[in-house]
Amino acid sequence: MDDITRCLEAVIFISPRPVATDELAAACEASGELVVGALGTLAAEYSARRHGIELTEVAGGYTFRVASDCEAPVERFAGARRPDDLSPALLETLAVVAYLQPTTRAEVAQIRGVSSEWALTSLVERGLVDERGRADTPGSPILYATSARFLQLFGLRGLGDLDALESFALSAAETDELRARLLANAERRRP
Amino acid sequence: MDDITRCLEAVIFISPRPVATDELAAACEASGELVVGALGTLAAEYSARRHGIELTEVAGGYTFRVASDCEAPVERFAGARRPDDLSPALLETLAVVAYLQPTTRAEVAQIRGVSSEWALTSLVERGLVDERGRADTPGSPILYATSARFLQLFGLRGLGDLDALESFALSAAETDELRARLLANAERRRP
Amino acid sequence: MGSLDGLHLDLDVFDGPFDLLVTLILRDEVDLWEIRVSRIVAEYILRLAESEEFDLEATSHFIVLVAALLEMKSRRLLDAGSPFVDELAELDEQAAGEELLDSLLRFARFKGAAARLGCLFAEHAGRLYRTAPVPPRFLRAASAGPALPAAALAGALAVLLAEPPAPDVSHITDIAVTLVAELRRLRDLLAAERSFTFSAVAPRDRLQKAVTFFALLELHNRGEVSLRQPRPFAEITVTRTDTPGGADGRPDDALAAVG
Repeated sequence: MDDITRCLEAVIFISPRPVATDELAAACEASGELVVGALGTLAAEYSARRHGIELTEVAGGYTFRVASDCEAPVERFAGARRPDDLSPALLETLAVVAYLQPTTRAEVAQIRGVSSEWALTSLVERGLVDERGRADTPGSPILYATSARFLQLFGLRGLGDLDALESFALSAAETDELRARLLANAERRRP
Repeated sequence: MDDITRCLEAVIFISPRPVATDELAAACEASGELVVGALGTLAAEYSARRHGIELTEVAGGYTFRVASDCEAPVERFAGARRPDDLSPALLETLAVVAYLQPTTRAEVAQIRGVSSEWALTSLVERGLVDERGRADTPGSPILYATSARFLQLFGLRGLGDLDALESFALSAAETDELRARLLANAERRRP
Repeated sequence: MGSLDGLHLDLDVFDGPFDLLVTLILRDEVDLWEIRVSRIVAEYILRLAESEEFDLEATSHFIVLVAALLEMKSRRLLDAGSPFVDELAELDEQAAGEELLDSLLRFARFKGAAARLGCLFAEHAGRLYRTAPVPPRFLRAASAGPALPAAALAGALAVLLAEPPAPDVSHITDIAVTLVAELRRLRDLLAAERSFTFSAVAPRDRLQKAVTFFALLELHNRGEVSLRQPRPFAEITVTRTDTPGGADGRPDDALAAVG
């Protein structure tokens, strides 16, 4: 491998979190273009030579991870470290924060229809959501946004990798069915 | 590379400390002889392909280290890292570890009332907390303690310099009493 | 115990288990007007006092059912001939319905996004990344003396050492007692004064207000008072009706047993 590629490799190896292209360029004293080219070379080297680790782009930067078919021996050695599963309530809250960020506790509660205080606290504790200052509105509520760890655990390069929210909208038929069900309920409740 | 070599690579890559041959053999479910042969293959691959990291044997086992001619960019990168800004959650976790060390992940979670997995991982990543073997209790959980870097960050000569909490100094008996009080409070705080 | 299954009621118009009563009311086979909700509550409280265990689930179920009965009763308090009933019904169906539909549709998108995130998590969260700290020898440039005061650690631990305040449960006991007391209080007021407004006699506290309203409904149901509200959210006027068994202050046997 050439000098710039080896330097990138060393920096990415030593960093405990993904390294952004501009950080790599500064560390290796090279241009961004050169770095992007060398990253391609590095990824190709690892995959062509069938290494047990692979270069991946996640959470705004580049990092190495264990190849999926080599996970079993690593888990035997280090113990399984998979983070706890997320309950539906946590996933819902996380989805609202991810798409509306930065957002407030009140906004999350309004969309979910229930107080989401516990869910938000729990997401902050798990390092998936961060507090990002306060909103410039009455009461100065705390603003919440997703973290780099969120991107990494969900395999996203950045927020741009999230599917468009509109793609999850109910179809016309489903909307009609929901409307019909609501009307039927209202009918039944009429005194 | 063949399967056993890739598995060795993955295990050595993920471990923060050198890995002994017998640990590698256990993780890869292979004989010691096979492991020794594969280690030779792995070292040859890294040196022949001029990688920025190299396989090295140090006291206690095998580990990857940065190639000497790639140290300059790594130092530039590490030096540019932002200073240790600790969120309230991280500071709280660090305080529990500092005063009760050695302690387990379960104990920290119990005292704080929230899963502290990410906080502990993040502190280990920042070099403020180290793993210190395993507890002699069921499940042999990992023990955590503060590092030399922790002392440096807070300007302490040793753990004896930690501020006494109310009447607590850090004698073993008093640490036990502190632990009991923290656990009792956590119990009361639970809804 | 405290279970609903065994709550047997012996009311003027109904003799049997509570669950059956609710079913009959929902089928319009028993007229809700004829049911004294306070009596049902009193029976249940008696039963709770007798049993040794407290079954939270059964009690929650009971409260939900009683709340539903109360809601139905309060709806019927609205004069059927009032033009506002139509207005309310229209509001329910059109505006409120559409509003509800809108928020459900908006929420459905986030629910879909959450399901997708769940899939991504299942696929990616288990991947193994290296998280070993940067070796100290590379941090020479970064370590420039203490950055944080040690007192910050003691401060962080002090929060966990502070004894949490005992939970306030006063409101739970208040309700059980106040319903009985409130009926007595209202009867005393009615004996002294033939007519008064709801706001004149209701306490300030929201919970207490609800209990007062509940007690008034019960008095209305027993025929002791007539209630008049010219339009929704307007002042309610309470007037004593001079029927036998109404204004004579006869204590309700069931409630007297509790109180």
